[in-house]
Amino acid sequence: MKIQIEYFALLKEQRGASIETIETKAATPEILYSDLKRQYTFSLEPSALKVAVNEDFANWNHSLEDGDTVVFIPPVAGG
Amino acid sequence: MKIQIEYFALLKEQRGASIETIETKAATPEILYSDLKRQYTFSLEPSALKVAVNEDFANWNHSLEDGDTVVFIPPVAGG
Amino acid sequence: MQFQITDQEIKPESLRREILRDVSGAYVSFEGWVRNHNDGKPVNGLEYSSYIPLAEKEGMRILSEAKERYRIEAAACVHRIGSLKIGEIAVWVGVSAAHRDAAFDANRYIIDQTKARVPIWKREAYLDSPAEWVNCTDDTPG
Amino acid sequence: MQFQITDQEIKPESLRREILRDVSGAYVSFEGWVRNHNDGKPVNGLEYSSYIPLAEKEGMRILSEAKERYRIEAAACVHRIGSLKIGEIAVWVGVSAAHRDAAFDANRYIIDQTKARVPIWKREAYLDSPAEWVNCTDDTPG
Repeated sequence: MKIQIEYFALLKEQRGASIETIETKAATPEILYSDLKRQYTFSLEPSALKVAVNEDFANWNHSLEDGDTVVFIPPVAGG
Repeated sequence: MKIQIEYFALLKEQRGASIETIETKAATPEILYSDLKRQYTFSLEPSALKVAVNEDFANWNHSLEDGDTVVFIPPVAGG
Repeated sequence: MQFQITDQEIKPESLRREILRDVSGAYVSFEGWVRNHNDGKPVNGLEYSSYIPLAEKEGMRILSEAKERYRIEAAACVHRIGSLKIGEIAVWVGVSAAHRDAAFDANRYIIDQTKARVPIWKREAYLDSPAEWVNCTDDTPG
Repeated sequence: MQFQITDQEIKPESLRREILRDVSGAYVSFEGWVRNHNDGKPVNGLEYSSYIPLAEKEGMRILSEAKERYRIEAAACVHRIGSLKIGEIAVWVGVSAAHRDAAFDANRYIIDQTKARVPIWKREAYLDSPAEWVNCTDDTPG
């Protein structure tokens, strides 16, 4: 299935891109991040992240569907 | 001795004046207020008041001297 | 550090500018506005008076205490006297600090202590009943 | 109630005007400014970025929670993104309420929750060392 991924902050820097659409078999954000982490050598552990699917927070074991947009949220630092 | 008294808020209203100089034998603000309370039927008990002598807070048993300025401070309500 | 009693309109923007600091990361301001009601009674407006020399002295003591207790960079308080209408600012407190903990705590300290200690009096004018000196309950009948 | 991410300069005066209410007696504002140092390191300036749709959703949830928890009349929060210089406002929170307890507590709640939950990231540029994403410690060597 096709998944759109948006990258922010440190992830964007390490990926070298802010958005991409990939073809993946990853059933959940957990599996997806694990794949991406290996591929792009992301330094952030999943325990440091939150995940959003289609513009709202989601669980790591949320079932991904074709066309979903996924965002991994690095530790926030507003203010 | 001569004592100048300034009145504020409810005391000013009940006295009908904001400032006066009186001739008194009252040795302390405590005695002075007791005299004035009787004379002008002030409604406020001394326990509800603070007292200032010469522009700073003072004790009720402070020794008054000729020329002192005394202010009895009704319950404050700033803000 | 400045504590001022004024009979002029309070202008938060210019007061705020005076406590801006490069080292500060946090700014907290408090404004006390004249409400349109108090204890359920509709309020028309109110009048503040003050024993000014003592008020400014006591106010400066409060600001000094705040500076001793909390790690703040700058603090100021201005209280208005005279006749105020609904929505006008009666009191303004501004604090800047490196961190927000100190800015919030110091601001709260200054307004609480100012209300409790500074010789300022408030007379509220109501729509349907006689004006009253707030806090000065008249216990003596007659 | 309004929670907004903006790339424009934050102007406290006009934001403040939007939460004035006749029933309110207390107004508390918080401003987060860019400091000239952090953890002892001199800061040149910084850059904020945000995942805006989620940030504004989560921000509105925080404002709703504040309204449920505290007796407030109005609340708003604006967070800036993009490049900021020292002394510029990164975030503004304003709350009005009948009484100051609620105004202080709600304001504090909103800024604390915003910092903890809203997807906004800060990259600090230092004078003497490489820029860093605040909070994102990079544990992996290489």
